[in-house]
Amino acid sequence: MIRVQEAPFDVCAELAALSAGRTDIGAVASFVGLVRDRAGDQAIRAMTLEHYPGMTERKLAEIEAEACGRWPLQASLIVHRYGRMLPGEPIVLVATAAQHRRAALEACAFLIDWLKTQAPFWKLEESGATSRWVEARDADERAADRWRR
Amino acid sequence: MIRVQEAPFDVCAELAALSAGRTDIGAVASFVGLVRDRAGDQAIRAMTLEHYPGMTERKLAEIEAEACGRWPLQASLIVHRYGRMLPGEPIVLVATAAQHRRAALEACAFLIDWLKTQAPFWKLEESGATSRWVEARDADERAADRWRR
Amino acid sequence: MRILYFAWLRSKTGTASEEVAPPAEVTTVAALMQWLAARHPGFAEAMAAPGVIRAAVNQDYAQPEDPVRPGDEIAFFPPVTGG
Amino acid sequence: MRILYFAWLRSKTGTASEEVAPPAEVTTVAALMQWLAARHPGFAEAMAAPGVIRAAVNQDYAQPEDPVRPGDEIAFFPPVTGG
Repeated sequence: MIRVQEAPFDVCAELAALSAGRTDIGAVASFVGLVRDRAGDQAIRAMTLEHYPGMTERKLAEIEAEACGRWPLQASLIVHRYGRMLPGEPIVLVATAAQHRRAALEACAFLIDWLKTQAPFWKLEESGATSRWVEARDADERAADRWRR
Repeated sequence: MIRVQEAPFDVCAELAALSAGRTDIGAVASFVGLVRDRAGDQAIRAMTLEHYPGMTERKLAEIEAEACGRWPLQASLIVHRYGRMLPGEPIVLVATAAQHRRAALEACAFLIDWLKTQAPFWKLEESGATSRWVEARDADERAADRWRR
Repeated sequence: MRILYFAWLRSKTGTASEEVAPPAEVTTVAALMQWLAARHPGFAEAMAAPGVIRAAVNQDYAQPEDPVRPGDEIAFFPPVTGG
Repeated sequence: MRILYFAWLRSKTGTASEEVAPPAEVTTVAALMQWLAARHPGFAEAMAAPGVIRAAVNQDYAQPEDPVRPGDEIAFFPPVTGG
């Protein structure tokens, strides 16, 4: 399942729903990305995520389908926020459930690595009185390269 | 932090506590291992985890310290249960927090892979009227080998 | 053709979206970018740094040689930074 | 010396723990295992399959050649299956 929303989400509730009432799941892996109060030597006051409505949902659905094709997942979830967020708030949650841990762990890492370079989001950081668009990191490209076929 | 306990634990509460009140964390990765209702073609009624009190705590603390030495973690947690559990109940939770996702994801996978071959726990599966000690899996040894230095 | 601009590219063009009708010989993403550069000096400036502008045609990533047609939704944006 | 047995090895020996005082020449894990095998036919049986019994001396994993001393806590168990 994928969801793109402006409202904050509750990591607890999302994870609980993933495996609620099921006894066939052996492993749940999850990743949460949060707004940090610093970027390098800059104090960050807030972060605004812009996205491309329509294409975002499409890409996230593709990314999730790709993970389900590569690993035997019993459930998966991507929740990504857009809009303005404060330090400490979750931006994105990805979670995977499988019978065994390898599939859950690898698919979880894949989802967030792939999403980082494929989903059309752009971060604007507010630092003091100025705002700055975050630059893409080479490290993100390299992380995604690990999963290319 | 590590904890070994017989009582069930609340994944939500544990994860929330890991990053509560902090705004310096950028990434939280977690893994939960649960009791499955099947093993191969056997229906599983319950699972009992035996452990070696004293050595268990010692090994988990060593494993956590090893992860903190390898990755720049801001927080980490291992909670492992012993005693009798039913399908659907969590057995183990590992969670890691870091500024960036690579450290959190890798350390989380390391913790569970390493724990599987290093922490003195033994699983007894109840299936129908019989109980059976679970055999160690080669796949677990291979997963741990990835992290050997 | 509907053109969308995202993130700092939007400030370069001064608009988030526009309806355009380029001449018939504009049949690829690359040709469209050249044509848009003539309309928006800021877009031309951004194009000067190679590989900085990414494109999507009808919400799928597109390469310079990919075709564009009347009625398409074409988006331009910097490398993505979500997650 | 305090000896502990875990998981199915406990059913083989019929006890979870015992205090033993082996002769002075029993100075290694391997020698102790041989000595215990003579006391517990089930332990001897488990030893027949190589690599099945793991040992810990004072709560640290130990190899057959590692020393054992009076007062040590020595545990024997099958490969671990937690997590």
